Amino acid sequence: MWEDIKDFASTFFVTGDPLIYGADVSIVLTMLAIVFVLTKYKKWGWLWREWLTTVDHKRIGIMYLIASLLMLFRGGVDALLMRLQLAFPNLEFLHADHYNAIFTTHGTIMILFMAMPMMFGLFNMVVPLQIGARDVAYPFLNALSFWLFFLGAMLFNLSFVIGGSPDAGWLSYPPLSQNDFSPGPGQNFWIWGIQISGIGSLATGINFIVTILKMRAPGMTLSKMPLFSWSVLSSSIMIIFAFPILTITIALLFLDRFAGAHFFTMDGGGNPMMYLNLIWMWGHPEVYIVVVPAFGIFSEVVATFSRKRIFGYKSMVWALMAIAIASFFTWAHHFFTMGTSASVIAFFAISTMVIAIPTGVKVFNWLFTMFRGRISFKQPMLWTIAFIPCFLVGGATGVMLAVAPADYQYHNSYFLIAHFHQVLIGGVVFGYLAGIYYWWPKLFGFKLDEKLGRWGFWFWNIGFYICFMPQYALGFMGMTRRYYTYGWDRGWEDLNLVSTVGAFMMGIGFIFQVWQITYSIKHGERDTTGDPWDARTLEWSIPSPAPFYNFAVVPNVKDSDDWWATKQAKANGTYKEEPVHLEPIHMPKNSGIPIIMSTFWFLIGFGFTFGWVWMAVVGFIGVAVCMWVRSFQYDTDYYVPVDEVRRTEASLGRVL
Amino acid sequence: MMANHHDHSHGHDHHEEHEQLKVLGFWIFVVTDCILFGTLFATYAVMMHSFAGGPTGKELFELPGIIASTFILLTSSFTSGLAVLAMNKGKVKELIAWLAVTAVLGLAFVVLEVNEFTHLMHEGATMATSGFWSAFFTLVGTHGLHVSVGLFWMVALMMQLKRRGINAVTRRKVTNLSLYWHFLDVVWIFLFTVVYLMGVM
Amino acid sequence: MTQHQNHGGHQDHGSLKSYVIGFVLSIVLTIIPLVLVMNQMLEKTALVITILVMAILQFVVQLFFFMHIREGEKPRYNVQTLILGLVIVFTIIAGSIWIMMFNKY
Amino acid sequence: MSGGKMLRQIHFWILAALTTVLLSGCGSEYLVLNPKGPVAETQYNLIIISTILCAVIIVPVLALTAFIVYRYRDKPDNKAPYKPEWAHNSVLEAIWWGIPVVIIAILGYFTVRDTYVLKESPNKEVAPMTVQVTALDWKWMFTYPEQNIATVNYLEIPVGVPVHFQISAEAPMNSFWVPSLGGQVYAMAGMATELYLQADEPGEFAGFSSNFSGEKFAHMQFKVVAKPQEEFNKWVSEVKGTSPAMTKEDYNELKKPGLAEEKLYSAFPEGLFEEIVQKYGHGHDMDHVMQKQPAPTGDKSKETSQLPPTDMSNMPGMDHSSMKH
Ligand code: HEA
Ligand code: HEA
Ligand code: CUA
Ligand SMILES: [Cu+2]
Repeated sequence: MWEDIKDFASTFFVTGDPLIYGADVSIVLTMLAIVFVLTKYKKWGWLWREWLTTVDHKRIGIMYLIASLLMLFRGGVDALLMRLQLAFPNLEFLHADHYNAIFTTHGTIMILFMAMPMMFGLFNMVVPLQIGARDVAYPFLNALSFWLFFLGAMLFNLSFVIGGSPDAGWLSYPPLSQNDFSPGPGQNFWIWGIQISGIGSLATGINFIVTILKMRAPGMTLSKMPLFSWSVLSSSIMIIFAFPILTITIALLFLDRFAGAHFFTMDGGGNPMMYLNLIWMWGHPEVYIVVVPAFGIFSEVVATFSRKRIFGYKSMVWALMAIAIASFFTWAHHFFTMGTSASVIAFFAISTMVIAIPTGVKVFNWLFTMFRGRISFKQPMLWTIAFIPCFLVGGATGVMLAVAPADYQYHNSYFLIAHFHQVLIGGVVFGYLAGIYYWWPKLFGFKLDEKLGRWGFWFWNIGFYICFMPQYALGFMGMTRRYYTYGWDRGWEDLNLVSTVGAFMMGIGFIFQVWQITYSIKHGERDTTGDPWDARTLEWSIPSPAPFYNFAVVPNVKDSDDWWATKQAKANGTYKEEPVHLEPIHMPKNSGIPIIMSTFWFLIGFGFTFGWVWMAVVGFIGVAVCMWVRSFQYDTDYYVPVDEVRRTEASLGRVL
Repeated sequence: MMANHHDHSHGHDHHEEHEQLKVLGFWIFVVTDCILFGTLFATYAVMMHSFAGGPTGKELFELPGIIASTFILLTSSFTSGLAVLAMNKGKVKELIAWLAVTAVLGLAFVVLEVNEFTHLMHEGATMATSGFWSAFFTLVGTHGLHVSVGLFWMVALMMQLKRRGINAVTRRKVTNLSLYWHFLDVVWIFLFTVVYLMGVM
Repeated sequence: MTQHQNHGGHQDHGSLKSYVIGFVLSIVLTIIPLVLVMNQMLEKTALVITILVMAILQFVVQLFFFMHIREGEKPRYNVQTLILGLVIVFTIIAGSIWIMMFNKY
Repeated sequence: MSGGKMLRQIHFWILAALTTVLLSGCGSEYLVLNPKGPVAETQYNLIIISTILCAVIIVPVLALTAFIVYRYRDKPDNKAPYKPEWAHNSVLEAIWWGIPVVIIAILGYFTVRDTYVLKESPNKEVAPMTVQVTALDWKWMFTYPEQNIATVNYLEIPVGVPVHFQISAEAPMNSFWVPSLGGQVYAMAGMATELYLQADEPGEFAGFSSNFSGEKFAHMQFKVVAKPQEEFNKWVSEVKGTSPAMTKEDYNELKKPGLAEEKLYSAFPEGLFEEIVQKYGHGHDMDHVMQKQPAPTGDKSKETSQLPPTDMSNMPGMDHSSMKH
């Protein structure tokens, strides 16, 4: 009996590595600390009522933000570990299997559990406020999306201490990811972590499409809608078409592993290339899904900090939509080297390059928004300006990759690694950081400290170029990605060391940002006006932080930069004060079902990961019961009485 | 810039609008389901000839049962339409009755499918037989699973209709359900054509 | 106000007549390919094309007679989503087949 | 910190980085930038062309960015015009929809041209020699059907002769890459991909697997040696004279996961490569690869050309007749 337990434990828990024991201990300690604090201050009820069951888009946005920052840390630590291992030739810091697990989790976490939730966080924090709505179209579904993401991410991260991490690359190509070559639960964690959070992402896509199409304030026609909201629409369109493909692809991979199917196996008529084909049909749109909202953020920030209307609004909208559609016709550029026909390769090479055209238009429009403007270098603007050169060069190397015959030389080399970090960090991370700095005061009511922020900014930026520019050169030297080590004979050592130094500079930048946040909570400049940047769109017309119902009175929009126009009119004295008429506000009720149902999904994932079918069955029954119960709930919303609205507004310093 | 009043008269309640919103959302969900099936069809098309020495579809498919399921599902699509008609006329009893007919037909379809699958497994064609059979079972099974979920939903809805009658919420739910049901019918038509008819050619 | 403006009265969704027509059409469109295939009445390529066309026609029938694609609010976001979705479905299927053929040119 | 200062810093770093890449491009460790054969040469030219075409637009835009950010910074005494409502200009917008179109068109032309070119032998004058490449868990096996010799992790080829590689695997997917001679192609179980390479001068080149295939992937490298034809012939007869023959058992031993030293074999089991390909056949039409054998040049070459075309289509899952190529 005891032996059995020991046996079980030694395969169940990941053992044998001091790093992991360290992680185990710190996880247990953190959990205990959280439980202790919550119990001591009697905060369990508060946590449940105010956060875990909330359907308020602003709170959900904040939860996404916190989770994604934690994931940025985890993914970043992975990155630093990899860079440490590669700093010198023949280093024995990480063994091959450990290194392989780390780049796999790094890539997966950064894209699916860092970039995606940070993006959803920004969607949630901004879109309803920007279009003058009181919430998203489906607040309950929104909460469900968040919890599905969160529990999916937790399931994935659990692999670090239980069962073992996946180690077949962030897109887990078969046959390597099949049972024959990747036995054990690691790969299943990958499948189920992504599957569960993927369902949430799909729901978020639907939610925001309907929100944007149907919940805009009166007068805000689509042609007056701010560009960030447009970019969210574009991104959501890609989500709803791309994510079902992902769902199926990894479901099929799971069937191969679990039910002995032969979709992507080497034998039995399976076809591993079909997996490559399918996963990139999702994977390529995916990278645009995450970058397009960053484009939206830049559009808002550039206009605000140049104190000028965005240039070429129509072109910007067309470009966003063109990117969304075109992104579905380029997927094969990720396997030019698969040996398929020349016409396929030629077609996808051209379709890939075509994306440079609308992207370029956006860059030019940003530049000409600054042109004849007045640029002030606040934090959001700093990141935006830094983005431009970084993304230009990264985009240009993307176009070079699209030259298919040349790609035979770049493919899977560090040239590729450099390309995508340049667009992912220079585009996505810089963009989201710009967005977070920009909208932070709206969410929390205070600004983030400028001085610490600048330190963070410069470390990130300089670190970035030091880290990734040498990698282009390494690619030309033949250095292949996913090498856990290399010898002295190739001449790769100098540039690798430089690259590692740069990576650690980015790490220092991140530390400055964490410091900045903790510092600013106490000492940050408070935002009493609700409009700290003298900005242009609706979200700045209400107090910071926004009351739970967002708008006491739904605004009537007349201009594409409506708040700016209002301020202008007030300054010119042409503003016509309209009598305020308050009405009871219709709001959704909180619900515990999203978190409970997602927990059952977690059970399904965990059960299948270890092949414990009974647990998965319990999970499925739980999910079904949750849906049943929800279907029978009719009392799902309520009205906020006028009195309460008036009181709340008064407490925020607004007289109505 | 503040609107003093919603510039429309409050002739109808807010519920109605919220429910309208959910119809659009559900429609979009159905389109994403189209993509899901499209991916399965693509997989099936690529694996169509990967028999790996195992049995082929032509050898094992038994069309009579399939034809029966096809007409059953077609009819159920029609009866779910009749349910919506009854709803528009405000007749709860009739609505529930037509839903019940639809559910029975749907159940018959599922039973036939389970039957077919057991038959195939008997003949030695399982998920693990070859790429072709993996693709077959997944594609057809996913459709069957959708039908089963629809049945589950239909039962819940009939209970709600009984309890609450026709109102904005139940109206929206019936609309969505029938949309879903028609959609499954369409998917089946393509399954029938691509998998079975082309399979026995 | 955008969220309200497209909301004039309730259309009645279809009539008995349209449902019956749709039902009859879909039965006919199922029987034709069935007969064609059972009796091998056409050469293979022609047969495949014919039955696929029948399936598409039947889809159209369901859209118009059962799902009432013509009715509903404007702008027709639902129709736009559907069309885009179908384009992508087509891309997935045709693209996969094309890529996975591995011809030389 | 002022915007100007910040921008100067950004540009300093970009320029520094680019110069590192470009200047050191002459160094011999930059394999891709020192092509040693016509295929790598074609790709090198494309790299240069695409870099120039991108630079043509990217460098001016970078300069423009610097200029605009500096000129329109928010300083009390800044005399630059300020036009907060200026937000549209059809001519300008047409220009920046248009210029990229032109550049992409030019780039697209070269891309498509060379995509088709590289599907063919780079040298029409000389009959290509065939080498079959099999990726195993974590080693490369080369079989020479025309010479009937085999090697592991060591590839020797004659200078000036195009080599037609047929590439497969009995392992997870790898990628066959000799940067000095030209770009890569995947090595996958159940199918044979093809690649033409040629060395223009004698030398020793590094070969890599560039697609991740598991634990010892980082060590899955091989050596390529190019020699004048006579020396190559001499090497072949030497191998034939001195090395052992590979048996079926040897192969089974070889394919077990693990690393291997360089090895030479004076012979290999007949039809080994074809067998490996067919073992996992998964429904592609391999005829175009397998049948297009070069004209027989050596006495042993019959072995591969003997493979009747029906063999592939008889394979389970290989029948594509109904899919209308
Ligand atoms: C946010 C993420 C992001 C973005 C925006 C992009 C943008 C682009 N990417 Fe990238 N890409 C990735 C993330 C991203 N990529 C990732 C993660 C991978 C690897 C995944 C893996 O294998 O693990 C990858 C891989 C990848 C490949 C595969 C290479 C290989 O595996 O061998 C290719 C090939 O074509 C490519 C091309 C492009 C192109 C052409 C663009 C274009 O959209 C860029 C367009 C932008 C510009 C060009 C700059 C601005 C334009 C102008 C100023 C106009 C004028 C310019 C010209 C005419 C040149 N990318
Ligand atoms: C949005 C996506 C994203 C982001 C932001 C990053 C960020 C970084 N990435 Fe990553 N990367 C990917 C997506 C991303 N990456 C993907 C998809 C892959 C492919 C995976 C695969 O091949 O499967 C990849 C692969 C990849 C590789 C190639 C590995 C290989 O092929 O062998 C490398 C190597 O240098 C690398 C480095 C980095 C670095 C240095 C950062 C830096 O920006 C990170 C900055 C650091 C921090 C933010 C953390 C700060 C932490 C601390 C300060 C704590 C310090 C504590 C300790 C050290 C204990 N990444
Ligand atoms: Cu790859 Cu067949
Ligand atoms: Cu891509």
